[in-house]
Amino acid sequence: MGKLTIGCFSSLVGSLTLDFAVKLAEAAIKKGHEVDFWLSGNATMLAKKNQSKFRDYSHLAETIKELLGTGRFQITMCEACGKARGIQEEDVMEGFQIYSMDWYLASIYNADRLVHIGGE
Amino acid sequence: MGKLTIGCFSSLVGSLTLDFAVKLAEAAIKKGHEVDFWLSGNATMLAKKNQSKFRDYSHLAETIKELLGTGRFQITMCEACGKARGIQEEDVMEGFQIYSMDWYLASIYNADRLVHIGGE
Amino acid sequence: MKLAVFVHEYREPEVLDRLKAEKLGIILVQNGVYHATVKKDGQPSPILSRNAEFYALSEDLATRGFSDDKVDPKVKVLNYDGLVDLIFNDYEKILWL
Amino acid sequence: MKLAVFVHEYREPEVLDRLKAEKLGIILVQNGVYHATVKKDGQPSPILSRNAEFYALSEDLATRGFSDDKVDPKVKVLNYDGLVDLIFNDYEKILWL
Amino acid sequence: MIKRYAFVVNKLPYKAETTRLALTHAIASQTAEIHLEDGQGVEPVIAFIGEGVLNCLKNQKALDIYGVTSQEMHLKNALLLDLKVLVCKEDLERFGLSQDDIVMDAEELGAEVTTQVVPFDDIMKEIETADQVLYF
Amino acid sequence: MIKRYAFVVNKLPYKAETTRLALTHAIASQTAEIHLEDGQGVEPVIAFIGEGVLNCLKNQKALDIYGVTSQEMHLKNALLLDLKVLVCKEDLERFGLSQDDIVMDAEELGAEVTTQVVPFDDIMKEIETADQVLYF
Repeated sequence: MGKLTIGCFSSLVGSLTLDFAVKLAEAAIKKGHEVDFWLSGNATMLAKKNQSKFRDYSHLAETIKELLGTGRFQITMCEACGKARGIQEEDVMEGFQIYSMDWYLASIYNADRLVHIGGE
Repeated sequence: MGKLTIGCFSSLVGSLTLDFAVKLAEAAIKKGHEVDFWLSGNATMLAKKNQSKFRDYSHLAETIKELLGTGRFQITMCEACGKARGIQEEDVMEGFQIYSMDWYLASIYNADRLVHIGGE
Repeated sequence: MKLAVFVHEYREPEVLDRLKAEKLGIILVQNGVYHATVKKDGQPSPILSRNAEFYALSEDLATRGFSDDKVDPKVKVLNYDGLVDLIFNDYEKILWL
Repeated sequence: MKLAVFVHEYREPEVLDRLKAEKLGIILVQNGVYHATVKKDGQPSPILSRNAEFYALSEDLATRGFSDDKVDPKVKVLNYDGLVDLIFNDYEKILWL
Repeated sequence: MIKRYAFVVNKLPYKAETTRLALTHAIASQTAEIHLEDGQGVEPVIAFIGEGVLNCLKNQKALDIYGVTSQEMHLKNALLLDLKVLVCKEDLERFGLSQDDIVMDAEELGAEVTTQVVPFDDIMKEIETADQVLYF
Repeated sequence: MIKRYAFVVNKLPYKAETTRLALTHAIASQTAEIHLEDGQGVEPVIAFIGEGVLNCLKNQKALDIYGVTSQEMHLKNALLLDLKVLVCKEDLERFGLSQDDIVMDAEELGAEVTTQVVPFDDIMKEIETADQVLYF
């Protein structure tokens, strides 16, 4: 089993890019891999708590919760990217970590595979 | 003097599209026009309160506040688009209105000009 | 119809081939300003050979490192202030392509 | 180098002309799946004439209304599960273009 | 007075939500009156052009897979509400598609109007004559 | 062990913030050690290719106009921190640009390294030999 790091950058919530990244993480976790997930740019919106579930918008909070429950999944929001968007510590969903960009670089260090989604 | 309605859809915060739309509004207000501003999709992020001001990220909260002070500027967040992103009523900056999509269509009704930024 | 279109990308929107207007204005903003300033393989952007009025936003030129003298002579440079007047006085409908 | 690239748009990334790899995989996801399914002016997408292995994500095909039998025979259809195996077993480096 | 708005959809679906918002906003015209004065109203026309015609394909499984309403469902909803839906004939042909491939009606929901496949010139006329144009 | 990461920038600046994040993340490699074990470290190389070379132009006024740090400033910062910065020669030429047009040094800040204009093949080699590639 390996370690996959996924970085999602400047992704649109509302596009299906975050959905893609979360589904990829889910599939990897189910196969027994370990996944680190980095949120930068607009992808930090995924960390915002109290997202309402509507059928016209994608909703990933529950899947993330399940993934966190496996103990093989870490998800971290870029601190500055979040704060610039008003996503302060108290706005963040339970289980999300908040770090500077260096966390991502360190996560990559021993990742077997990296899927870096650097923009669209 | 006329009325300009600006709709910003699925715009990236972090792109300069919201900045463009706000600067256009500012210039129109300075010339004595009236401006209605509609936030849909990811542009609803502009409504989030407590956005930290960093030089690496654009910061529009103060300009919006000034524009609201003129009395000739209205800004409205799409309710569903906001809530889906976790931007609930208590998360919204002072002075922003929250309505359904029909507000935008009604604003356009008597707008002299419409700048509709329907995505990028 | 007096139609103004915003071009915000350094790529030509296909729909430009089909839009019909009595007067057509092409307003280059954001990464659209590269059409006005950069030659690719020695050639100016094909968009400039269209039958239209061209404008470029000075703030977006300066942001990207271009002074006004780098702008193709076909293109009128205006600022946000001028853009508001253009929208209200010279065109009726505006599309963000 | 065994290199896999994600193509997520219905437009061919220019950089594909220049990337060199001992083994190149092109994974069509999101709006990239139109390359595998839609003919424009009767022609299949030029991307399919490249010297590469092609894959398309079945979930993104189905989302857009395409059943697997609409997919060009050059393209192998896989799901998220298969994608994870592909990434871990068949390629070393992965770029999202 | 009823004003006519043209919602022109030129972008592909799903990558971003912009084409979805086009449809939900067009549908919201049904309730715009609550913000307007007596006798005022809004009548939308939705037109798909360019790659945008690919929003109209049948059998979209977005809800099953990603949990979001498909463009197909939004389109059927629009027809159910008697909205005028146009699809560019030349662009359909360009992609090798026929009326069999796209959502032409929502009979199963009881809709009475159908999608109209029309030449681009007709859509251009809508753009010219509409009171407002919203381009997605 | 020091691992080498290639940050490859292919996109235009400002429209989205992705190319800005490329530079800020590359610069963050300086502090990655706090999350790593003794003896482990990260060495970035930044390469601009395609339209991405337009990130390197001089005289960007983003801070004056939009209140955001320009790519020029980030680039100078990277040079100040001794990061390796490569710009594709063929792509510069394609856009009719020379070394005079782009940020080649940050002498005024006391930087000792300079930007290197190199053939694409050299950048391809960096991509091949890097431990990880981050493509923006």
